[in-house]
Amino acid sequence: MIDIGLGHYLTLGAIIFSLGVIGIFLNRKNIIVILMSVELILLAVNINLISFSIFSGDILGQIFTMLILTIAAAEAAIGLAIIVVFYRNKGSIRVEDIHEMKG
Amino acid sequence: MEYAVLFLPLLGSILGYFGKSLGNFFSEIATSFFVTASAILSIVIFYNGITAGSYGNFKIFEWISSGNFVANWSIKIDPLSSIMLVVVTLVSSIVHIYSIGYMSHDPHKPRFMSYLSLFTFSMLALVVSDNFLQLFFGWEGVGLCSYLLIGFWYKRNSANNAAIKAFIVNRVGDFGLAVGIFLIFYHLGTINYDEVFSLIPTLVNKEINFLGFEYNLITIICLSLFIGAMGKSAQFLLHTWLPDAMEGPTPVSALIHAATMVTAGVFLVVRCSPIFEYSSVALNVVAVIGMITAIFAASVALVQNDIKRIIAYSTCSQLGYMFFAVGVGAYHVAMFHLFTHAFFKALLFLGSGSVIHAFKDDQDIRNMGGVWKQLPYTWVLMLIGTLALTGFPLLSGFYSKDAIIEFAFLKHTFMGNSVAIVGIITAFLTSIYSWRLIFKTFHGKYMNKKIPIKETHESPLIMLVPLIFLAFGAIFSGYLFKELFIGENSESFWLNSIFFIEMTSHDNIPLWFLALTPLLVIISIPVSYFLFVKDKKILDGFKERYKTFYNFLLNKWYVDEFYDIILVNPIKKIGYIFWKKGDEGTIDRFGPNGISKIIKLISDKAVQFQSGYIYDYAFIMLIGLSALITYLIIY
Amino acid sequence: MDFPILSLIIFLPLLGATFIFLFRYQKDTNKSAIYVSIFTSLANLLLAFFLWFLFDNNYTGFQFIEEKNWISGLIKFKLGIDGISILFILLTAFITPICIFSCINSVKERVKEFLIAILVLETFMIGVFCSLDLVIFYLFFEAGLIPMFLIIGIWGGERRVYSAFKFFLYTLLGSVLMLVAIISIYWITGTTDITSINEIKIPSEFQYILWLAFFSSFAVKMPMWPVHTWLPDAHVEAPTAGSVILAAILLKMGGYGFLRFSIPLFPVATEYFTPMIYFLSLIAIIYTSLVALMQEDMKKLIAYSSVAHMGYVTLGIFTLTKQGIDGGMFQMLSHGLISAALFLCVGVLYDRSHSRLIKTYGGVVNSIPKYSLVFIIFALAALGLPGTTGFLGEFLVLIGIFQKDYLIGLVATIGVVLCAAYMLWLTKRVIFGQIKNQEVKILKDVNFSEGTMLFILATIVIIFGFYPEPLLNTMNVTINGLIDNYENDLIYHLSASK
Amino acid sequence: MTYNLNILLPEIFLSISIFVILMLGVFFKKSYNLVTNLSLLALVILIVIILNTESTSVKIFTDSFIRDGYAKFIKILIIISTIFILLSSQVFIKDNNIAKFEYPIIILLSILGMFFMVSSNDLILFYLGLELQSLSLYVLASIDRDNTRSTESGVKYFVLSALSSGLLLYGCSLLYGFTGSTNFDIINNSLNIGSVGSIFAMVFILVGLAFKVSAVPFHMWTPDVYEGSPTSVTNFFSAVPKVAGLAVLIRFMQTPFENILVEWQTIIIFISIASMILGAVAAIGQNNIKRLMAYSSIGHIGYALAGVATGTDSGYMSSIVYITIYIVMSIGIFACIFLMKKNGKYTEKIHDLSGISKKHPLIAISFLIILFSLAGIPPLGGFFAKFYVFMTVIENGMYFLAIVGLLTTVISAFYYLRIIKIIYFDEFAGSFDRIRNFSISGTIFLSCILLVTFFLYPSTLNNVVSLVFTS
Amino acid sequence: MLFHSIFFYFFSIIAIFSALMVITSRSTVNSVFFLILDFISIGCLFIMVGAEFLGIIILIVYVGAVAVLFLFVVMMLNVAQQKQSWFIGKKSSHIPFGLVVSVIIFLELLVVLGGWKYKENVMSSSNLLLNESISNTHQIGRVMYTDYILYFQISGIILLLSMIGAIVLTYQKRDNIKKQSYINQISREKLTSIELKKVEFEKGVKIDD
Repeated sequence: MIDIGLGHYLTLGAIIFSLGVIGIFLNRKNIIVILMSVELILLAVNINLISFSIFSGDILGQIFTMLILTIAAAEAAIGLAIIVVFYRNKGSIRVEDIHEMKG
Repeated sequence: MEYAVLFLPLLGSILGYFGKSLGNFFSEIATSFFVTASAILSIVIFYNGITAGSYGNFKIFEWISSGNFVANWSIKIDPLSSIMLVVVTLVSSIVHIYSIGYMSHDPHKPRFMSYLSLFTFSMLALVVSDNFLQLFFGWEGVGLCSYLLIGFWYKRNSANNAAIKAFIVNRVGDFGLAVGIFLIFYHLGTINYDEVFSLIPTLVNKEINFLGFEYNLITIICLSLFIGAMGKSAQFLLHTWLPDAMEGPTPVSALIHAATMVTAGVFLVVRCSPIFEYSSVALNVVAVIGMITAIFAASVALVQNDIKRIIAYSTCSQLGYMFFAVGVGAYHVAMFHLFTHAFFKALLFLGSGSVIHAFKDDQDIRNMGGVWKQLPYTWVLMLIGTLALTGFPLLSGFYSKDAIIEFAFLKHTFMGNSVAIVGIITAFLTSIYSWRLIFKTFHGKYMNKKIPIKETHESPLIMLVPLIFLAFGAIFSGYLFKELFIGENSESFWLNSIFFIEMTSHDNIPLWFLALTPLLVIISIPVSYFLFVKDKKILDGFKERYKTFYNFLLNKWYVDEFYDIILVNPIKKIGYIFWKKGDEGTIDRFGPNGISKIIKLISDKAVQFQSGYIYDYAFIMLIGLSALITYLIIY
Repeated sequence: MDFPILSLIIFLPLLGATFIFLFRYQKDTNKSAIYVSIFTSLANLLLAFFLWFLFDNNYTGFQFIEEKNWISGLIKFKLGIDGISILFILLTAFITPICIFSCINSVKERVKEFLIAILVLETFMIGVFCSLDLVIFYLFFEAGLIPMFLIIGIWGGERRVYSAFKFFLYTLLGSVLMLVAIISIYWITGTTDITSINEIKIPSEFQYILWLAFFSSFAVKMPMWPVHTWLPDAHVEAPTAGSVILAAILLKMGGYGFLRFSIPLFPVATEYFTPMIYFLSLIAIIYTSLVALMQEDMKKLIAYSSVAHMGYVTLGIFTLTKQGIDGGMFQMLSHGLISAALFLCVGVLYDRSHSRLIKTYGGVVNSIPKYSLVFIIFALAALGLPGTTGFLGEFLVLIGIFQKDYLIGLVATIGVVLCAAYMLWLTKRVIFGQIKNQEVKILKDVNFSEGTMLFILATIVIIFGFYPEPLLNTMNVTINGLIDNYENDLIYHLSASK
Repeated sequence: MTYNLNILLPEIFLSISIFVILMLGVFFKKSYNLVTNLSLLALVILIVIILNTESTSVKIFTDSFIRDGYAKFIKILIIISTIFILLSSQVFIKDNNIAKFEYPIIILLSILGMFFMVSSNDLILFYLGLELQSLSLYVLASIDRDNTRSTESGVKYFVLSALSSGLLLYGCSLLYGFTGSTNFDIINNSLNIGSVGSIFAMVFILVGLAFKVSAVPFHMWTPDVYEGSPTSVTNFFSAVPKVAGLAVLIRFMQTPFENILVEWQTIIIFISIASMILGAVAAIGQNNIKRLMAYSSIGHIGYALAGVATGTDSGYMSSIVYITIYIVMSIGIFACIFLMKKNGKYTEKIHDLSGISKKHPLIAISFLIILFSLAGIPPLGGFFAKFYVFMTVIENGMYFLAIVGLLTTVISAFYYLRIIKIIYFDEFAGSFDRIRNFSISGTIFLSCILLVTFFLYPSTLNNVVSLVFTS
Repeated sequence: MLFHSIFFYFFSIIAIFSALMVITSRSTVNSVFFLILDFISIGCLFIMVGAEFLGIIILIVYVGAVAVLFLFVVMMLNVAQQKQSWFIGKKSSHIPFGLVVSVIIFLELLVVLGGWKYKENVMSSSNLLLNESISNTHQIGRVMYTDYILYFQISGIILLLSMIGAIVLTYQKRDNIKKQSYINQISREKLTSIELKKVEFEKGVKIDD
C-alpha cells in the first residue's frame, strides 16, 4: 500500500476510465456532460501513458500524451460546435431529446 | 400387303379428319373405303395363311432402343393375328358403313368416322405386334379411341364421365399389363414375343421376393398380364366401365365394346399362352374370374332396362366365357368363341341401334314393345342374333359355346367341372335375358307415350345391308370354321401361335351332357315368353317379394357404389387434405412463410435496439466490448 | 473445331437483347423489337440444329470444348457439350422462339423489356448446359434467376410479388449451399473443371456432404417434394411465356445437374442417398398427383403435374440403369415440350377471358374446336399415351426402376393411373360439356401464330413418340459412359476404402 | 532511418494543396465551385503522384510511416472514389444549400487523415490519422447545420465516435505499456500469445476499428448517421472511411497482432457473423433508402470481415477486393439516389421509387443492376466479391462462417428484391424531376458497366491486389 | 516514499471523487467545475511523478482553455439549470444492468492491470530512454521537433481542422446587423450628406437605410 508503484497509477486510470464510460451511457442530463465524460476517458489514458512512460523510462508516452491533449482540445472544440448547432435547431441538448432518427 | 392392312385405316383416319373441308361425304367414303380395303386384304392374308402358311414378321422400323431394351414397330402375321385381323377389319368395315347411315344427322360425322378408323388402326397395331411394347401401344391406343368415342357426344355430362371412367379403369388394367412387361423385361431382358416365349421355361420355379413373401415369378407375371386383360375385357371388378360405355354411339358399342377391343384381353391371354401354361395358379385365377364375370353379368342383365346395357352385360358375360375357356386351357376354343361372338354381338348391337333409331334415341325397353311388324327386318336380324347368342343349335354360338363347356367337362378336373356347370347356368341365364330383350322390345303392347307407333319406321338400307352381312356371319361362321379352329386338325392351323403343355382328348362326351345346353336354351324361349309377355304378374310378385335381391341386381351388385366409397371419394379427400393441410398448412406454413415470419420478427426485434438514444447505443457498444473481453478471458 | 460455336450460341441472344435495349422509344419500337428477337432466337435455333448436325454421336466425352483463362490461376472458362447437354440446348433454343411468339398475343405492355428478359434468360440457360466448370455453371445457374424474377414479377398475375419472391428466395437458398460445395471441391481437388475432377476423384468421405449440398440446389430447382411449393405459385402467377420457360427448361436444370454433377462427381454418395431420392420421388409422384387432382386453377394443376413428372425423372436418373437414365432424360425433354404446350394452351384461354379457374370454362370445344383438339392432344401426351413422347419417358423410367425394386416400381406405376385421372378430369371440365358461361361462347379460336406454335409442338411430340431414335442415339454413348464411369468409380472407391 | 521526404510526397502535396485551396476559398466570394474544381484537380494530380512513387516498402520517421504497395492501392482507391463522390454529389449539394467552400476542404482533410492511417506503422501516427479523419467526418455529418436531422446525426456520430476512440486509445496505452513501444514492428516482436494484457489491448483497439467500419455490435451509429446526414455526405461515409478502416484493420492484423492471431480471429469471426446477420435482418422493414443502405453496408462489412477472419494473405486480399467492388456499388447506388428528386425536393422514401421503371427505365435498370449486384447474384460484380471471400473462408475450413454468410445473402436478397419490386412491380406513383448532369449519369453508367462486365475479366482486380500485397 | 504515497492517495481520491461528481452532480456548471478539479489533481500527480511539463500543460490547456470553453458553452446554451435525472424517466430500466456491465469491465481491467504489481521490470523497447540529467521539458523538446516532427505537424493540421470545423458549423452571417463601414464614413461628403425631399401631403417619407 505504501509503496506506490505502476499498478496504483494504472488502477487510478482504470477507475477514472470506468467512471467516464459510465458517465457516457448513464447520463440523462445533457450532451455536454457526455463530452466531459469523454474528457475523463482521455484523462485516464493520459494517466496510463504518463505512468508507463515514467516507469519504463521512455519519453514516447509523454509525447503521445501531449498529442492526445492537443487532439482532445480540438475534439472538444468541434464537439461543442456541433452541440451549439444542434441547440440552435432543437432548442435543447437533453440526451433524451436526441432521438428523431431510429428504427 | 401387310403394311397396307395396318396403315390403310390410319390413312383413312387422317384423311377423314382433315378432309372435313371436303365435306362429310368425302370423310365417310374415304374411311369406309380404306377400312374395307384393309378388310379384303386381311381376308386375303388369312386365306394365304391357311392355304400357303405364308406367315412372317415384317419389321417397319426400330421404335426404341435403350441398352438392351429394344422394341420395333413391326407386323407379325401368324394364325392368331390373322384371325384377329379378319375379325377386326371385317366388323370394322361393316360398322363404318353402318355408321354412314346411323350418324347421318350428326354434325360431327367426319370426326366420328376418323375416330373409328383410328381405332381400327390401333387395334390392328395391337394384334400384329411382335413385342409387348407395341402391344401396349395398341392397348392404350384402343383405350384412347374408346375414350374419344364414348365421349363423342361431349355435351352430355354422363358421356364424359363414362369416357373418363373407361379410360381410367383401363389404365388400372394397363398398370397390370405394364407391370407384367416390366417383370418380363427385367427377368428375361427382352420383350419380343418369340424370345420371351422361348426363354420362359428358364424361369419355371423361379421365386421372387416381394414384401417379405416368396412368389412364383411366372404366376406373378401372368397375373399382372391378366389384370391388364381384365381391364380391357371388362372382367369382374374392372367391368364397371363397360355398361357406362354405352353412352357412346351405338356403332361404337358394336365395334369396340362388343366385337374387337374388349376381346383384346382374351387375345392377350391367348397370345401369352406359352407363359400362362407354366402357371396353373394363374390359369385357375383366370377361370375363376371368368366364371364370376359370366354369372355376375348374366344376372345383372336379367333386370336391366336399357337395351344397350343389357347387351353390354351380355358381352361381359360372354367375355367371361372366353376367359374361363382360357382358364381351362382351351385357348383355341376361346378364340373360336371370340370369332363367332364378334359377328352375333355386333349384329345385336347394330340391330339395337336400328331399334333405337326407330325410337328416336330412346333406349329404355320399358318404352318399347309390339313393333315387330313395324321393323320387320330388324326384328328378323335381332332374332338371328339372339338365337346365335343363346346358342341355338346349328347357329354359330352353339358351336363355340358348347365346345367350351365340353372342353371343360373333358378336363375331368374340379376346375373343369365347375367351369362346365357355370357355363351351363350362364347359358340358361343368357337365353332368358336375351329373350326378355326380344319380347319386351318387339312384342307385347306398345308402351311408348312420346312417339306414336306410326312414326316408328325401319332403318335405311345402308344400315340394314351391313346387318345382313353380320347375320350371315352369325348363322354360318360357327359351322364353317368349326373344323378349322377346334376340329381334329386344328393344330395344323394354329401352328405354334398357341401353346399347350398337354392336349386334351376329344372323346367320351356323354350324350346327355351334349344335349343339356341346347335343351335348356330351347326351353327358355317359351318360359321367357310366358314370363315377359303373357303373365307379368309372376315377375312383379317376385320383384315385390325379393326387393333387396332385385335391387342388388338392378344396381349391378353395388360395385360402382363400393368403388365410390373406398376409392374415388377417399382419393379426392386425401388430395384435398394434401393440398390444404400438406402443402399450404405444413410445408408453406412452416417452410417459406414460417421462416419469413420468423425473420420479420427478428428484424423487428433488431430494429427495436436501434432506439435512437445515444446512451442505448453506447450501452450496446459497451456490452459488446465486455462480452468480447469476458469471452476471451474465460477462453 | 476452332470456331467458338458454343460461345456464339450462348451469347447471340445476349447480343440481340443488347440490340433491343439500345432501341429508342418510338411508336413501333415493340414491333421491331419483336422482329429482332424472333430473328435472334430463330438464328439461335438454326445454330443449335447446326450444332446437332456437327455433333458426333459416337464420341465419348465432351465436344466443341472451348477453354480460356478466366479467373487467373483458379478457374478456367470452359465450355463443352456431350450427348446430354446438346439435347437441352436444342430444347432451349426451340422453346425460346415459341415463348417470343406467344408473347405477341399475351404481353401487351413493356414488350421491349419482356423480350430482353427472355433473350437474356436464353443466354443463361444455354450457358448452364454448356459449362464444364462448376463455377461457370453456378454463374449461369444463378443468373437465370434475375430475368425470371422480373418476368414473373412484372408481367405476372395478382399474387405475382409473393410468387416472384418465393421463387427467387427458394432457389437462391437452395443454391448457396451448392456454392459452398463448389468452393470446397476446389480446395479438395484443386480444380473446378469437372473433367479433371472426374479424373482426380473426390475422396469418399467428403462426398456425402457435398452431394447433399448439390442436392439442396437441384432438388429445389427440380422441384422435389417437399421443396416444391414455389412451383405452383410461380407457375400460376407467371405470364404464359414465363410458365413455359419455367416448366420447359428451368426445371430441367435440376435433372441436368444431377446427371452432370451429382452422379459422376459423387458416386459413393449417390449410391448411399439413392433410397432417399426414391422415397422423395415416390412421394412427389403420388402426393402431388393427388393434390393436382383437386386443383381449381388450371395452371396450378399443370404445375403440380410437373412436380409429379419430375418425380419420374429423379426416379429414373437414380436407378442408374441405362433405361432409367434414358427414360429420365427423355421424360425431361418430353415434359419440356408437353408442359410448355399445356401452359401455352392455358395461356390462350387466359388471354381471351382472363381466368385460369377451371370452373370458368366448360364446353370450350363448342366454341373453339381447333384449340380443343390440341389441348386434348397435349393432355393425352401428358398422361403418357403411347405414341407420344410422354409415354416413352415414363415407360423407360419404370422399366429402369423395376430393375431396382418392385415395390417402388409398383407405387410409381400407380402414379400413371392418377395422372390419367387428373388430366382427363381437367379436360372434361374445361373442354367438354355444355357451354356454361357467356365468356366461353364468345371465345375466339387460336390465331395463326398460336396455332402454328401448338401445331409444331404437337407434331414434335408425336413424331418423337413414334420415332425417338434421333434423341436416344444422341445421348446413347454419353449415358453409357456415365454409367460405366459410375460403376468404375464405385469400385475404385470401394477398393480405396478397404 | 531515412528522411527522404519524397516518400511523403503525396501527403505533403495534399497538405499544401489544402492550404492553398483554403486560402483561395477564403479570398474569393462564392468560391464553392472554384474550390471543388481545384480539389478535384488536386486529387487527380495526387493520383499521378502516387502512381509515380515506387511500390517497395519503405519506412520513415522513426519507422512510423510506411510506404508500400498496399497503402498505395488503398490511397488510390480512396482518391478515385472521392472524385466520383464529389462529382456525382454536385447537384445535390447545390440544391440543398450546403455548398460551402469548406466542404471539399474538409473532405480533403479527412482524406489526408486516411492517408496517414493507412500508411501508419505506429500507434501514434495511426491515432493522429484516425482523429484527423474522424474530426472531419463529425463536421461533415452535421454540415447541413440548419437541419435538425443532420445535426442530430452529427451529435450521435461525434459522441459515439469519441467514445470509441477513447476505448481505442485506452487500448493503445495498454499496448504501449505492455510492449514499451508504439511501433508496429516492435509490438509484433514483443507480443506473445499467453499475455492476457495484450489481448485486452487488442480488444480495445479492435472495438475502435470495428466502430469505424461499422461492424456489429459497434454499428449503432450507422443507420442514424446515414439517414440524418446529407446524402452527399452519406455517400462519402458509406465508401471512403470504410476502405480506410478496413485497410487499417488488415494492417493491424498483419503486423502488430500477427502473433495473437487466434484470439483476434475469434473476435473477427464473431463480429463478422453478427454483422452479416444484422445487416441482413434489420434492413427488411426499412422505408428510408439511406437507412436501408446503412444496414446493407453493415452486412457488407460483415462479408469483408469474413475474409479478414481467415488471417491469411489471400483472405486479406479477398477482403480488399470485396470492399473495392462494394465501393463501386455503393457509389453507383448513391448516384442513383441523387436522382430521386420529386417536385423540387430530394426524397429518401423507398416508396417514392414506386413504378418508376415505366417513366425512367434507365434509372430503374441502374437500380436493378446495382441492387442485384449488392445481393450477390451472378454474373454481376457483387457475386465475385462474395465468391472470392468465401473461397478463402472455405480454404481455411471455416465452413460455419461460409454457410452463415451465404444464408444471410439469401435473407438480404429479400430487401434488395423488395426495392426492385417497388421499382418494377408496383404501380407508378409520380415521376422524378429531370436532372441532367453528366457526372451523375456518368458515375451510374460506369458503375453499372463495371458490375455487368466484371465477369469478363474477373481476375484483373485480383491480380492488382495480389501484386500490391506481395510487394 | 511515505510522502509520495500520501500525495498519491490525496490527489487520486480527489480525482476519483471529482470524476464521480462530474457525471453525477445535478448541475452542469458544477460538473464543469469538478472536471477542472479533476484536471488539477491529475496535473499535480503528473508533476509529482516526474512529468512536469505535461502536468503544467494539462493545467494550461485543460483548465485554461478546454474547461473554460465548456463553461462558456454551458452558460451560453443556458442549460445550467437542467437537472440530472438518474434512475428517473421511462427509459432508465437498464441502468442497474449498465452499472453491472461497467463494474465487470472495471474488474476485468483490474485483473489485467494487476499483472504489473508483480512485475519487476516494465518492458521498454524504445531507444529514447529518459535521461535523468536534463529536464523533462527539455527532453520532450529535443525529440518533438526532430524525430516526431511529423506528429507535430499533423496535430497542427488537426487544430486547423477544428478551427475550420467550428467556424463552418457555428459562424452565422447576420443580415440585419448594422456594421460600421470606415470607407463609407470617411468618404462621406457634404453633397451627399443631406438630401432634400419633397413631402407630399399626408403621405410621409420613406427612408432607405
